[in-house]
Amino acid sequence: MSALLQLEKLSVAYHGVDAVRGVSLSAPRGAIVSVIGANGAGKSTMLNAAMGILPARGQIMFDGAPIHGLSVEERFARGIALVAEKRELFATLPVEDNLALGRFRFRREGRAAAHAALEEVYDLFPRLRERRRQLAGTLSGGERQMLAMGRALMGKPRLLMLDEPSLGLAPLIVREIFRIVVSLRERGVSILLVEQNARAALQISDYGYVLENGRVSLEGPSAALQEDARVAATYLGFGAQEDGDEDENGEGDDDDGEA
Amino acid sequence: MKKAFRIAAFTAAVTISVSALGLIASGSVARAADPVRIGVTVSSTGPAASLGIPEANAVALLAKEVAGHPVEYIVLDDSTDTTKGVANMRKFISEEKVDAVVGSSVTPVTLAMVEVGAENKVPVVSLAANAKIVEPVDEKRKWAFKTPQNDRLMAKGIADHMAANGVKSVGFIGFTDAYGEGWLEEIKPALEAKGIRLVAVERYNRPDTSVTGQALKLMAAKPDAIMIAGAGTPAALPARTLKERGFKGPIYQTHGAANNDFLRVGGKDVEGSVLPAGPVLVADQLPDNHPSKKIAQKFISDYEAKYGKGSVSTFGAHMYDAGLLLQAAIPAALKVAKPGTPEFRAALRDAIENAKDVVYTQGVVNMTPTDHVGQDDRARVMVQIKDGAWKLLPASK
Amino acid sequence: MSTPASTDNAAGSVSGAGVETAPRGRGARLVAPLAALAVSALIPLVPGLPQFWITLLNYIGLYALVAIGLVVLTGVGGMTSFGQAMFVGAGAYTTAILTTRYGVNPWLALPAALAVTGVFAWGVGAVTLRLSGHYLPLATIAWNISFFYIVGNLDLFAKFDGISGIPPIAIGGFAFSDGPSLYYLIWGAVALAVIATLNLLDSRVGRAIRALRGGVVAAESFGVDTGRARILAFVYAALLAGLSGWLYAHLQRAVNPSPFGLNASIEYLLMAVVGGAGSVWGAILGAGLVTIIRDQLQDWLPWLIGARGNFEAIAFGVILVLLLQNARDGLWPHVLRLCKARPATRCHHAEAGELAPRARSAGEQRADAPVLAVRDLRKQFGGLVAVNDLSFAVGRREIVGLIGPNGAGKSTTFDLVTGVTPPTSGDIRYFGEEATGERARVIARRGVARTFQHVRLAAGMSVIENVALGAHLRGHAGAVGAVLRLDRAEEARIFAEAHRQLGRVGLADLADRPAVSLALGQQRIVEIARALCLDPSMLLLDEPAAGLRHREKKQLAALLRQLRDEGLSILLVEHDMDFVMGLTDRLVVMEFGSRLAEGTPEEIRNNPAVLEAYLGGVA
Amino acid sequence: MDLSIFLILLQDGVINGAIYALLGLSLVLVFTVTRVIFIPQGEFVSFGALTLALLERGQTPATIWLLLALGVVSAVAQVWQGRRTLSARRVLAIAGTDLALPAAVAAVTMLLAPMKPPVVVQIALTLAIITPMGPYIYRMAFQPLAEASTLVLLIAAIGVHLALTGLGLVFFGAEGSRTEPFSSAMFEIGSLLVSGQSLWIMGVTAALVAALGAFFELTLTGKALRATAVNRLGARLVGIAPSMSSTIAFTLAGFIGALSGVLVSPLTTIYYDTGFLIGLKGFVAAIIAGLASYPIAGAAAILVGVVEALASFWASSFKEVIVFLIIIPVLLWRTWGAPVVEEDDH
Repeated sequence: MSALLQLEKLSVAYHGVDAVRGVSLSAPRGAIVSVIGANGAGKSTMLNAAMGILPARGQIMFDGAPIHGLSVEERFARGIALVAEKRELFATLPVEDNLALGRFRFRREGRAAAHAALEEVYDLFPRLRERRRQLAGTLSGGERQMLAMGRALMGKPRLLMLDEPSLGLAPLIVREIFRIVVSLRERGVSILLVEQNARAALQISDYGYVLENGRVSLEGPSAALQEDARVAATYLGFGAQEDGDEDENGEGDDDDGEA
Repeated sequence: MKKAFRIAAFTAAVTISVSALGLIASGSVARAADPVRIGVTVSSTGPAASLGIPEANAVALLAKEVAGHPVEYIVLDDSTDTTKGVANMRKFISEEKVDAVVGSSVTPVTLAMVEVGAENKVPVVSLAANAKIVEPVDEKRKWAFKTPQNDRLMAKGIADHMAANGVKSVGFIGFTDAYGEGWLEEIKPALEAKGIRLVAVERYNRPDTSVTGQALKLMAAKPDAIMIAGAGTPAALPARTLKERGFKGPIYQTHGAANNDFLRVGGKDVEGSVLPAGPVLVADQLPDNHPSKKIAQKFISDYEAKYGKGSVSTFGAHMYDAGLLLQAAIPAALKVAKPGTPEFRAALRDAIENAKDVVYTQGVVNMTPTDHVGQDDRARVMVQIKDGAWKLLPASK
Repeated sequence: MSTPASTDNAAGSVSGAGVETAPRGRGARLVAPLAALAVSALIPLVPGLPQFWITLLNYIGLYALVAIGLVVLTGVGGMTSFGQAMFVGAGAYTTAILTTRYGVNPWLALPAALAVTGVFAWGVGAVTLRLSGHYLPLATIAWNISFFYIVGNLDLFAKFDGISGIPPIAIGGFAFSDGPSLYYLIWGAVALAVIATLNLLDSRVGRAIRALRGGVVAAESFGVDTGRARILAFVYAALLAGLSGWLYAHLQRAVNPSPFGLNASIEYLLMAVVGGAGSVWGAILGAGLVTIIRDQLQDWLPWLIGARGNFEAIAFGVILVLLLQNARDGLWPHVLRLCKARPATRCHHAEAGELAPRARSAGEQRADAPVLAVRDLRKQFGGLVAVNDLSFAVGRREIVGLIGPNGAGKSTTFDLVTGVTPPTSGDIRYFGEEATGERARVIARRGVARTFQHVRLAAGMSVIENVALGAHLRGHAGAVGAVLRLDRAEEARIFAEAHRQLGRVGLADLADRPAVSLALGQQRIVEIARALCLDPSMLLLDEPAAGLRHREKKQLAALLRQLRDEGLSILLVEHDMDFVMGLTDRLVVMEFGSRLAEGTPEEIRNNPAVLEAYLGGVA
Repeated sequence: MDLSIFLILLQDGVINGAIYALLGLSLVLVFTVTRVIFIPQGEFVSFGALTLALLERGQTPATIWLLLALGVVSAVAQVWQGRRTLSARRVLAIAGTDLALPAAVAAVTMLLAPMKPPVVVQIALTLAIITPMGPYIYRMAFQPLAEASTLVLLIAAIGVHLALTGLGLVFFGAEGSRTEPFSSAMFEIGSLLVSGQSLWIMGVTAALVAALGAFFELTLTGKALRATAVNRLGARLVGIAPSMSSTIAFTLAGFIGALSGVLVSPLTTIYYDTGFLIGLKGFVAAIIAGLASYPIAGAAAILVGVVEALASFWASSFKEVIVFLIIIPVLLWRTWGAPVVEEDDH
């Protein structure tokens, strides 16, 4: 497996402090890589830098080529998509328009192709088909996450970066979403998953990184990380509770969503 | 840091070099052979730009040498803004050491400049029309003169023409500014003197796109005639609207409207309008014995040679007249003192005040200690627009 | 953590560099202004300086006065005004009318000019300042245009011709009529304005104004009447404009509407922004730069282009755009960086006396009623019932946790009990006293302090200044006292208190750092310190543990327990089960806006309904 | 005031309001997509009207030189900004839109202008000259400031306004111009006299509004613009470059401005600086609409026009005072009507 996305010694200053300090990370083709860590560890900042939303120092390689100087849109055109923590939907547009805009860069390909792509996403997220005429702003949290993922998929990305997809969602929906993430890997989309919900993330991923205070404190195959005592103590809660209780570690009622 | 430095350095460099240039320039301007220095501030930009631009243009036609002495003109723009006008005034006095100032184009700016002129004992020759600039001649206005005809003189022309043509009631529409205001003040007594009633007064703004409301209101008062007090092309809008709304009576304009652009924009809507104007407007039609005919024709041909056919306007003529006035006064002052001295400025002021029979492009001037305009009926002709051109009307009694 | 891009936008303000205030310590505080004063006093004496440059400097001084006002209003208070020329006009016309028609001495006309301007600004502000966002700038445009035409059309103001013959300002027989004497008069006024403004910004009232940028809700939650703070900033800016107008009238000796129109207002704003609206020095720089560039362009453009006139505006517009592109926070921050100037640090007077405790209400002193009692609380947004007849109580010395799946209505409940939004129905009581529908700042007065889910610290302020805002209700100094610097003893006590609270939460070392430079977790702790500065009886914490590391969570829990043992009651909304289970005395579990369960952590852990809510049943 | 006068005033107000509406829509569009309060919108009106007037007189308008100059500067600015990632194709594209296009427009204008072509051609030339100035100005002045605060963008807009007004004076002089009406027909409807020109204005305005509506509702590009307006970051995340959306928005602004100028110039004399006040009234309408809603902006613009017409009848001296002060209660109502929310920084 060669690396699709490769971060070398990435540092990102945010509000005058280094939120990410010298992170090196690689996301191989056809794999799910998860990055776990507490809120504030720098996970989102790292993703935003990889997408070009935040300026960064260090090297960012995609598919063997440096993409450091590229804008967000240009990176998207190369095949990187980010589903942001706040979803960043077009709240006042209907679901279907949100999806259609995900294909903006293929707008010259004609109606038939657009329709086929749309159907593909609807098959993946049947809930979105039901809500196709509804305004994105009126969707529930889970539906928003689905729409954000579906919109990103419309652009046919090679690498899908997910920022806290479980954030603010009920456990059942989280399971559903994670199931779809796994199915995407089967379709050949590589995944970089950032999660606070460490257990769920490590369960579906191939490889994991633990981010602490802007640095990688631990990395390894997900199975090994799950066994690691430090990870278990810090991020997976301490045993006695029912599975999923602390899945709610996510924060935010997502009340100010796409304002 | 590097960027910060670059920006700061850039700004500092710009500011310092610009300032340094200013310093050097102000210090090193050659003051050859005691030239007489005249500061000119006109409103080349801002609301009165249509006045200021031809005035600034006319400066190039003024005498460069009077009685063997070079005369220098320093022209600044005051943007039709009082603050700038006064700042220019102070710049003339402190930096350029001028002997007299010509300007500005509009009354409010001039009024403020006159204060500074009096304070520093520098004569000011205004190109604005309002009589307030020079009346009454007191300690302050001692230093103020002006070349445009008093609105009163022009208003009287209108009132006379109205009376002669049986107009009994008049509606007035003017600019919402000093020009409209000044005219209203002058036309009221002029009409009263002739027993004509002013039945409606309306206002509009120079950049207004519609005066329908005002026109309807005027017509509702059923006046025999309507007069429009606006300067330049904006004066055409009410005429057009009135025509459009079916007003059939005579329409009077003011001399502010008297330029070719007004004819171009007004087109057939201003056909038949009557207005008072300076003789320069119809120089070629003047009877040969009119004192201003020759000089006016010279001004027109010089101006058009420089700025193109049809570009001339009466505003430029006011500047030209200011030049003629100074030209007449400077020799007397030169006998008293050297230019650039307070004595010269005082002498120049006295000389202007004593100017006699100076022939303007617009009439003949005889200044007195109580009259700093010095014009008589010869400074005004009545003109009618016929076939898209100015037509001189025979003098009424 | 919020999305970086959006936060970036929010922080991308005009005052990127933050507001400087006078450094503390009497000696240091006066050095910069005094040095500036000394240098500027010598300027007219420079040999060979063209007299016109003094005239120019006089105009710069007049403009700087107005621009300094805009620093308070726009750069610090975040309110954009296109109406400053109108207030200059108010000052100028007042003095013009009084001195020319009634023969009043200019010095006597000064208080009148300021009073008229102040009252006028207060009236305009009272009507207009409630406007949010872009409405305010437009409203000021509307006022300014109207002012221009009203003045131009009324006989009182001598219409468009204006009033001339205004006497010069004089002391005894000496008239300030020539350039150099006016220079001292004008720049003396500028110096006073600078000192007054620095004093104002570095005070209790100033913090309230500066906190406006951090968000109205946060400021209100600590008892700041943000409406009053806005009006105050507006009136203060107008007064400086009025002062400038008074000087203008007597410098110019004539007034008419043209210098007080919209264009002039635009120019004032432009000066403040070009120089750097975040700083008084930037305002002076901006006024100087704009005036000099304008003047010099007029001299040099005809010479450069070879054609006369009309090109100044073009060149000026282009230069303005280029300046902004290269220095969007204005030039002053760049000048500062060039000088390697560091923000002044405050010396903290440990020996300053104790800040008096907040006066407690009768209810707070009684021991019988619960600290917070919520009964049948309901909130509907349109058809959506966010909180559905919720009842619960928090007792004395008790830590209660409010938990529930996302969307259960916890945050809405929090907003209701903190007065951010009014409930649709139901009843909220603090210490047995009715508080339903009361606004945040009233609830703060009752001894209730809070933190925010999305941290709300004022961007331009240091950590300790943010914390000091918490003590707003424990101070009394007003704007006048602040300007005259009569508030020093109280300020010292406030800062000593802020420092103590920072020490309590373990962040004393970071006191002088800009608040936004801290890690998000630390910012949450700063919020707790700020809340403690209120001297509260009750603490409401919205997800305090989010973003904290394991060890920090433990420390926070210990601190909260200690606070409880000292007599505080605490209600917290939290997602971190671990944290909540180990800390709280009692838990209230919400689902679909209703109370699902209530009990000790142990009871909740074993409650089947709770397990169901967390694990399934949610579609 | 009797009914017939009222009707005349109403008609007058609605016609002026239609122009304000166009400008108001354009301002809302530019603001929502780019966060720029586009003060220079009015200058496009003046430039459009005066360019047409010059063409009508058979003169070559100086605005073509401005167009060429803006194109060159815009091309240089773009090459400079993208100097790190520039491809040959990109350079060609820039050369095409910023150099070849204005050069072609200028050449055609110079060729046709002295021949006094039919009005339709004159109008087409005018639109072709003025419209591209919108995107050029965006790229020069605003693109480098894309992430700046609204206030900084506003001040930059004022800078552009000052520069353009100055250029207007240089190009057109201080005196105004009026063009021939498209139609000199008059229709009598009851006691009301309706001019053909006013029908033109209403018709074109309605058509333009409908076209804009279709563009935003039916085309993907239009939706991309709306998407940028509601969520800039979201739009970037799906590959909609803000520079593209902004370019379109500014192109529309240029077009709408020029078209408004063409429409209004037969009705009244237009000066180099008339645009500012017309634009400001469009701005009033846009603000009443919260800089967000197109239908409200349109309605508010008509309201402004009608109030202005009535005020000019009742109290012409205080017309501007009335027009501008009437918005304060409207703004208050809007503020009070909206829930108190945490204000954004800008």
